[in-house]
Amino acid sequence: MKLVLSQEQQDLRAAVRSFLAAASPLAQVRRDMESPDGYSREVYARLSGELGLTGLIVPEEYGGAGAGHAELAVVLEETGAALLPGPFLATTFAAIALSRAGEKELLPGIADGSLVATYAADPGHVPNGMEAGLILLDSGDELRAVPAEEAAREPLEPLDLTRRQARVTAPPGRLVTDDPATLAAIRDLQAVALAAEQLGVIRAALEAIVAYAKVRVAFGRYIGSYQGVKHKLADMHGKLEQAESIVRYAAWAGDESPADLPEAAALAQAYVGRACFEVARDHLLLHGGIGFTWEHDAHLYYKRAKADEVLLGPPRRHRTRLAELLEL
Amino acid sequence: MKLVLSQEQQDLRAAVRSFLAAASPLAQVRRDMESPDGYSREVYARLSGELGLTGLIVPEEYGGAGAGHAELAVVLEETGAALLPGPFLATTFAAIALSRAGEKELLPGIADGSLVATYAADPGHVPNGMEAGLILLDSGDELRAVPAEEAAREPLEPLDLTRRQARVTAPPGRLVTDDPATLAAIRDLQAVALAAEQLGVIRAALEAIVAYAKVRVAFGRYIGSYQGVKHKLADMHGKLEQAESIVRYAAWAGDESPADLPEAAALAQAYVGRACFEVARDHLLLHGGIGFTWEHDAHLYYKRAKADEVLLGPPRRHRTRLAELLEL
Amino acid sequence: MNLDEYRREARAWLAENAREDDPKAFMARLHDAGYSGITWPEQWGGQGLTQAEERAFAAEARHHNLPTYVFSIGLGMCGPTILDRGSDEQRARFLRPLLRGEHVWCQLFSEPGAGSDVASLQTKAERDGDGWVVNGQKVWTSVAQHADWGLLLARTDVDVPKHKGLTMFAVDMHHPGVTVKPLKDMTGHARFNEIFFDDVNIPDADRIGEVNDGWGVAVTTLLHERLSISAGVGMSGQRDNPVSFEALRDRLDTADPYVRDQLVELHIRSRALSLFNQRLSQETRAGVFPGARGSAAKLLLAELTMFQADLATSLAGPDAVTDDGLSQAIALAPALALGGGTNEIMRNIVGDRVLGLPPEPRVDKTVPFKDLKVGTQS
Amino acid sequence: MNLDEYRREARAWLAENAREDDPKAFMARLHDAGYSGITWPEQWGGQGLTQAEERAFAAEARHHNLPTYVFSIGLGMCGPTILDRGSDEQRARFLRPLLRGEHVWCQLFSEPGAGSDVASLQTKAERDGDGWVVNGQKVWTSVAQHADWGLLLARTDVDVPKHKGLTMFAVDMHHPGVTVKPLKDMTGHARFNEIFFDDVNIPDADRIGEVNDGWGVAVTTLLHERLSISAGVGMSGQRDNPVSFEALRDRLDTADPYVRDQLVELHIRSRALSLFNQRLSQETRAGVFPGARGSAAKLLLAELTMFQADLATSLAGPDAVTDDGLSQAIALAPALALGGGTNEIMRNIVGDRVLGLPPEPRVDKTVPFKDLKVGTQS
Repeated sequence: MKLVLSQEQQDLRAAVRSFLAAASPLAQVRRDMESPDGYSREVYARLSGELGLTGLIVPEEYGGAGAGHAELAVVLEETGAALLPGPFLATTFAAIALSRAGEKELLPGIADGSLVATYAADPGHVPNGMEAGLILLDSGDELRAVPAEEAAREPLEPLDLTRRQARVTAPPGRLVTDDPATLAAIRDLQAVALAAEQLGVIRAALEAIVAYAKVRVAFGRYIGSYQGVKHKLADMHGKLEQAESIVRYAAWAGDESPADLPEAAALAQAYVGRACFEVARDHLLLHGGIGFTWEHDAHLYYKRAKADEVLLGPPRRHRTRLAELLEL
Repeated sequence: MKLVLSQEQQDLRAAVRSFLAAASPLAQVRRDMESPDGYSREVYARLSGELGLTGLIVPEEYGGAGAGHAELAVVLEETGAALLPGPFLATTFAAIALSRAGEKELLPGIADGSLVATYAADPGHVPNGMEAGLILLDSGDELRAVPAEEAAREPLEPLDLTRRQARVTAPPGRLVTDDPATLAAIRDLQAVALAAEQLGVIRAALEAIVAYAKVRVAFGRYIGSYQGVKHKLADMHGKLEQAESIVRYAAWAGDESPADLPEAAALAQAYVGRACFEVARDHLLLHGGIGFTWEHDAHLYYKRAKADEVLLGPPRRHRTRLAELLEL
Repeated sequence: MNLDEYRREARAWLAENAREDDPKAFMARLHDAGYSGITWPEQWGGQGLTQAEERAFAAEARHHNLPTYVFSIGLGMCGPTILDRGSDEQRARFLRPLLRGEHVWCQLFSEPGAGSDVASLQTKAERDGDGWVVNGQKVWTSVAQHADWGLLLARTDVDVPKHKGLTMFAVDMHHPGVTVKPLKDMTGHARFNEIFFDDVNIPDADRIGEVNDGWGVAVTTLLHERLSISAGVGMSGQRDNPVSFEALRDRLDTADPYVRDQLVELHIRSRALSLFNQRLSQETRAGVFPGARGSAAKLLLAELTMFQADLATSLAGPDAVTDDGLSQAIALAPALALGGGTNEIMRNIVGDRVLGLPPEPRVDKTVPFKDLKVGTQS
Repeated sequence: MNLDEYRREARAWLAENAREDDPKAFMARLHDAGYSGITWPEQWGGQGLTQAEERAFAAEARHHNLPTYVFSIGLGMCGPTILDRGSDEQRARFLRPLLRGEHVWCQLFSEPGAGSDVASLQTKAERDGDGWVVNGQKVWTSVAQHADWGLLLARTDVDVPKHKGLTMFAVDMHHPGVTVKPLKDMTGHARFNEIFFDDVNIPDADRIGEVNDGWGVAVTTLLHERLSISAGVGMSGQRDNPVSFEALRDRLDTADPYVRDQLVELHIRSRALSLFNQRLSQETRAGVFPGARGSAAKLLLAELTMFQADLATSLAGPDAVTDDGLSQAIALAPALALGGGTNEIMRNIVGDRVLGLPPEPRVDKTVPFKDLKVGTQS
């Protein structure tokens, strides 16, 4: 089991982090999320092109980098921390599915960034459904691919403006896979990918409130010196440590240990999804009144955390899954 | 609905409180709980005789005071706060049952203190089963009375030394009631009575740790001045306020509003039982190391709270009951 | 008339009259009917009854959506402050118009650099002949865009410790130096405003209480604020709340035992707090003033509100973040924990004033304001 | 040898040797086999390996009930302190006998009046010719009844602030002035002792570190304590734990969805902490010393222990308070939250040293000890 990052993974993290800090700082995130597209096509193009991130886990033979889920987790932690708007996670969900299913026609387009895709586990809530050129429809028993122009799509009014959603009605489309084991693995790997993004949200939210607690004064003292604040932050740190440990474990299982993956994936969503909302909530509350304003960034983390928590269905679904896997 | 005490109820409270402070302070409690009987027969006799408390809710025609469950709650709050050892609650459970069932032969003995009784909802865990002269056996469908000398009784090793338990095997005995409505009301009223005792434990535990936080010094300051302690105590106070409100409501329902009683009783156990353990736990933890010693009283509250929480079955039982009553 | 009768009458009146939707006209009729200023002295336009009647009326009013929101700050905070700390001349001038809906009031305490620590505020009022001239900025001011008057706390002396250099004023919100700018909050709506004061003149007759005694006056206001929040005296409706127990029971699959148990938890917490509030109300009627225990109720309400919206959205799943009602509920949920004193401040108050715990050592009570660290500093 | 091989060898050795039940004899064999002092330098009797090997061995050892409990304080705290801060003469004299089980050590820091605030202790060591004479009382001393040596922190100067007047000693527990009295704890057992010092002489050669630098030495010890708790380096067995997930799954009715969900919650929390500890261990192997992050792990373990015993007893119902295993579990559950630094102290450490938050203003760092308020005062 591998729970610490290799030097290569640390380098990847540094590269993505510095790219996003320059190309998509929070001020840019706010502009992009309120723009007509809801994201920056330029940033997305550079992410695919310069950094090759949409093809990160796509096999090399289809134009990708053939990297593992541990690397993908590193990247998603950064896009999560940056609250990157747009279809990067949605396309990643599709890349996971197509790579697992060995679908070779569509993968090159995803890898080179020319094809924005999404994955519809619930056609009523399709992440970036309006932005996608390809929709993968997971009906439970089978996965089908539908070109977006063949589907009827209706934008929804999302809580989290950094990740828009659409309601989709689509024709049957072309079969990608109906192998139950493949479908199960796809969903588990998506759960791990989402947990990695949530880990990034936890880290960024905690960093933001820790930084504020060091400069904000109340009653003549920095607020971070009060145990009422300090002890909450310490508890949030404990959640971050545990969340990171679980994400590393689940990503490792995704790459190296298929037998552990189902439990690891359910654990990742059950723990990290909840921890993410709790940390984002407490980070907002500890900001005091300023955290309630639209102009402050706290609500962006808070809303992303809540939207992520329910992205793969009601959170109890992951707990039920765990109960089954533990043979309870 | 009546949620505040009348002057008469306040007088009753003051009388019981001052009696227990003199007759059964904590130092006495510790001696009694480790004595062969496990309690003071003298205190019990005075409680029945001088104060008439074992007959408090027994109808006047059977030698009791004919008071209501609101008064009973006031008394049990005090015996709970004092961690009074012995069969007072067990006898009260029996008094509730016999009064509701209109059983007239046994009530005078309970009222005058000559008959110590108990109520066995679970023959494997009968509170004060060794000390009782009469055992009421609740089989679910019917309630039967068995003289203790006819039953086989085996003492158990209880966590809470202030309330011993026995395992009882008894012959069928004499039928007291098999009316489902009466049986249901008996169990609800017992749940309310127990919640009143738990309220007393909450109050006493909170008072003990608040007092300590005002005199104990760490790092040159009283520990109660640290937000890490103060904020926990404030949360514990909130639980006390809510627990008291629920107990008053449930006792009122017991006296005045039979239609509200089932929900009120389940609510009382679901909320107050949990709050009691949480407050007793935090009161112990906030004492620091001294709270872990046998010689300190903190563990007595902690153990009583845990034993009370499971006295009427696993706590989830009350939640399940609430779900049914709320037609969920 | 006992409380049950009072409540029945109120119910009947509301059934008859709650449809009026012009706020000012409705307030006038409410006052004529005797339901405006229920606890206020008759001399100043009130009814001279107790908080028990007020709470009884509020409980009935919650079944309706009364158009009284713009008056809630005036009725809940500004009015009671003037009642407690104003001069008779001010009471005569301000209270009856407030009760009759002729004046909308807002409260001007918070500043960007002074949140929980209200007394560290920087807006200053300087002597100017017989009156005062005010410069500075306030924030978190609800209903300011409608307000005729504001209750303003300003710094009048920087050479004394922060609590000792503040003074309270009534400020005419129509003065040309007052600028009201809507403040968009995290729900996407502008429930609050920022207010800018640029050489705003206030006659000395509009000073509430003594010069440099503004903190004492403000404490009165804040106490009323917490009580009015915790008691739900604000009469806005609870109907159609998408995260209520009833709404969730209807919306969710209660065949799922997990969902059922979570709804039981919501019921338990809601009942616990509601019974606590009812007990506070009965105690008040019995002559026991709740005091700082109201802060415990406010804290519990803030926590319940957060818990409830979080629970509802978690149980509802993906719908929760695209359904307008649920989305608004989760976006609005932090408001109560941030407004009217944060949860941490409430815990301090309960610890200090209810439990009598030793205070935190304070550096800011002795240092002259001009030498004190305030706001955000690196 | 890589870690997996190391672990396999350890597993095989334990399978063969773990049945020995005389503690001293077992330690000698453990040392001969190279599993005592795994991370300690070879010069002083150790193996010169890393914490990764130590944790790997500990993980294997948890499958057995090794009779090493009496040595755990010496191995986890006293030995590492002498290694870090003792003289070479002291290292030579004390470390090898400790590793071979010839000496049992205990730790003598806590006092009745000095719990979380260890540095406010009052036991004094006064100069007496070439050596020292000690008077005072210690508490919470485990294995003292078996101890040959104690690591003693005592006050040597009351005229300086509290942290600056302490000195560390090795004290001979067989000295006639040392009285060990068992301290019954809330479980009804005597896991700890009170120790009374009555004119106990200590030669200056047994002083560890400089005079009045005892606090610096103690910080080293306490850091080792937290790491050894959080890492579970203590090798006592986890078998037969009546509140383990497996035991509860067997005991309870898992057809009840509520029970099932609560066991899932226990699994989630246990896995989260266990993976965190494994990550700390892997980082250590990779050269990243966990430092104060060990306090986060210790805090989480204390909370998990309390949660787990509470959950188990609540789910088991009435049985829980008459069943010996469950009763002991709930009675013992607070121990980890109280020993080795309370949860509040852990949160301070994480806040200050991991997150770099500003410290609490302190009054006790400058006042001479004799003028400082300590212990319990009214």
